[in-house]
Amino acid sequence: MRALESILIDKGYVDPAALDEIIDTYQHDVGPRNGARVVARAWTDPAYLERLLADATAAIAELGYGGRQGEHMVVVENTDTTHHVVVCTLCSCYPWPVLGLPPAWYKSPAYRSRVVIDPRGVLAEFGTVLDPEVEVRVWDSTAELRYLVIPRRPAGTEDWTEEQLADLVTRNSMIGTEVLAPVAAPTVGIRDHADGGGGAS
Amino acid sequence: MRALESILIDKGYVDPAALDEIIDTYQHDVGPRNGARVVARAWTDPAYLERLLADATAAIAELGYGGRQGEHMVVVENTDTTHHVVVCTLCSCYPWPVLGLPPAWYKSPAYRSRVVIDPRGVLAEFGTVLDPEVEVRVWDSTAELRYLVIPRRPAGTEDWTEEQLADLVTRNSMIGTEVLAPVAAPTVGIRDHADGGGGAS
Amino acid sequence: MNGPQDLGGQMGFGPVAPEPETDEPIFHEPWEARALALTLTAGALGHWNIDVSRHARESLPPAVYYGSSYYEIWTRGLERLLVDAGLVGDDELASGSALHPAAATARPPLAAAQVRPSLAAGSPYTRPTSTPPRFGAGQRVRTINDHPTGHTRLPRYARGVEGTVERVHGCFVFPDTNAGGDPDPQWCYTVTFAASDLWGRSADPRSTVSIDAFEPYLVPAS
Amino acid sequence: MNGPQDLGGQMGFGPVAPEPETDEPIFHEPWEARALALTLTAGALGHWNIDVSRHARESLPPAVYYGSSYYEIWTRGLERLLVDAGLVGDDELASGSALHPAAATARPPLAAAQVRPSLAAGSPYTRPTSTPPRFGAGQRVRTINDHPTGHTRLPRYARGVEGTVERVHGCFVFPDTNAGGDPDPQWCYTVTFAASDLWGRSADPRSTVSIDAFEPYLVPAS
Repeated sequence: MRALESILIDKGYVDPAALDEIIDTYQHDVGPRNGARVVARAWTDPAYLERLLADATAAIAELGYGGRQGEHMVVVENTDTTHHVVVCTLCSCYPWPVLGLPPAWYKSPAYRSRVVIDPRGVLAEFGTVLDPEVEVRVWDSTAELRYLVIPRRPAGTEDWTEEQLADLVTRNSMIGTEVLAPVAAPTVGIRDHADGGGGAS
Repeated sequence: MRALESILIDKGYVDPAALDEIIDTYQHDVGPRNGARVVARAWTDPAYLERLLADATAAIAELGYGGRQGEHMVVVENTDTTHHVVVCTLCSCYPWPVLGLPPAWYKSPAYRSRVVIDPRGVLAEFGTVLDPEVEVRVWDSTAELRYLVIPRRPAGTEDWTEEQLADLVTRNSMIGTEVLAPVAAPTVGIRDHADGGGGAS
Repeated sequence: MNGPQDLGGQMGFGPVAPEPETDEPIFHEPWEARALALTLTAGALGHWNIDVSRHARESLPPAVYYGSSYYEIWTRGLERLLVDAGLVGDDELASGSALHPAAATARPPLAAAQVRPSLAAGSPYTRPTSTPPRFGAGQRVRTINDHPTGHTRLPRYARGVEGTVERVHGCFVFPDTNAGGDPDPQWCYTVTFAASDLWGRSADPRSTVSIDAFEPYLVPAS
Repeated sequence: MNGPQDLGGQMGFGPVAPEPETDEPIFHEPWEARALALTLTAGALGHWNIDVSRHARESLPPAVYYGSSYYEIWTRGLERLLVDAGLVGDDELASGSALHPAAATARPPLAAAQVRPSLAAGSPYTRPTSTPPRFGAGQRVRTINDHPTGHTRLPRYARGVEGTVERVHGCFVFPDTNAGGDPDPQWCYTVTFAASDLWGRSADPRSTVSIDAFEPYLVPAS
């Protein structure tokens, strides 16, 4: 790698400062926090969710995200009867502007080969066990469309702000390998007792 | 390999003399000369050919060949309109009693993957170019049947003995990756001249 | 091509074993960051498109593809692309240093100041067309069962299968020809298959798989 | 399983490059002869059948399978079989020497004097049956499109395809169950496919491919 880099720099094909700028972009600026903000907006603004489902690329651009590997976005929304999960069996297509660079497992032959034929088995390896009645929909990114999953909003977040919600959204929940856990209600001393603390600690 | 062998011998699972006996068998006794004798008999004895096509295992046993990896034989006969070629895409099934152990190319992913989808392209890599009108029939040994191809008897061998014919039959012609070339008629001084030796030597 | 990249439904790769999301670094080794950045900057020279580069990777021998990490695959693919474009010589790769004068490049090297604007702009793959789409949402279609030796984006598991058009996305560059330099734009559709139509009795009983399929991959269901 | 062994129609392995027949040695290295002989003698101990041993080989990780020569695959498969049978320990393989007492074997070790008679006898795979074959020569059939995770002998390229029964061979041990120790004999048929039904437009126009298919792989053509 170092040898290839020095060949390309020595021949003047590549500006080393451009390399650093690319790395800095994906190390620090473009990552799953972008997608989390899209999800939090969708959870709190029904009109935004509607625009997102109708034209995801434009709706995501409203929040300032777009560009390379996110030129043509599709958003799919989890419900209590349908769970979506995204893969690229043929390479590693992934929505960079909203999720950053893909994790290693997303590019692994194990994930790429199995999630289309045994989605529930793969999800279980992420600790995600779905109700057998829930339909699993797998999206194989075989063209230039890139997929973002809107996970289900966790119970217990009814009065949370958009910013608080965004902090809750994980990368894996936007790929579809994870569901977000319910948020515990703020604990109150008296209610703890009222619930009966028999087996506590 | 040496380590595995010594473990198995030290534990008494394997008799070293049995190893040598197996190797000796396939180095010296069981090989494509057996199949060549089957082919030569089929060329010279129409009743034998008929028995071979009807029950290859029994007909081959008439010549004393049979056993491991040849328990269930099928013989297919090349004609001027049909050419047969044999493969095992899933492993390396091969008729040991008549052809011995398979050559390296027969077990290679290149051969196993391509001969079923591009048989003429593979045959060309053996120098075998068939008339485009000839039908190519590929036999993928997916069960316990083992296949032997009867190549076409070369022109010019009309008065050859069975023994002479057997010497002519190549292993590859019995797998189907080769066709046997016509045999040059014995040269006679006068005919050489009569043919017109203009460009000779 | 039915190459090592066509992984859908293949077996033997073991469990997924994801790293915990909060612990996983963006790059596992410093060289991976360089591999990514080199691939993007070299691509910006304009000598190949996304399908040419995908085909370079999938054309690696299966033993190499499966024996390499993902950024190793990218690096080996990049080396192939650079040599094929005449920008780098095999002798330079072998020696590890520049031995020949630079070739003329189709576009100038990417400057650092252009990086963020260029990443933010992306490069849309849609193209204008005057032909209407042949299929519409809700229509039953069957995928073709071809096995081209060149680049294609119809995975092997989804060939010769009936499904339903779910969405018409627009007209996009066609990977099969674009890998040879001809964008030949085609309509692109999301097609959804019942898992049981893809996998038979092995199928998850309540699941579907959707692919994005180009119009030449589809015929009306019979 | 859709493992690395299922090579029909896969691409990327390059040309065949056969060695000239008259020059090719029976074993390219002395250790290959030992690998063959060890596989046969260890098999004679009676702890596994042909389908168990095939499944051990095809279960090797694809990077290992494609990165190994054929006798290397046999050797790695044999190691797995020996460990699974409790005849050899992983620690013995790691250390390269026997560390534990021998286990009782199902059959006694093969004696040198038995080798030639045993090879000449072979072990037929046909079994008696009282059920008649479901299909007959000339009948049109369709192969099922299942994708079992265990052993099977219906290659992926020949699934979900219509063909013609060419020959009824008899009733044989069924690999899919035999790999788990249950021979469950089934009728076996040669089924012939037009190349165009297997490969579409990629097909050789005048060619067929025949497989030997067990009855559970087949349904009547619709």
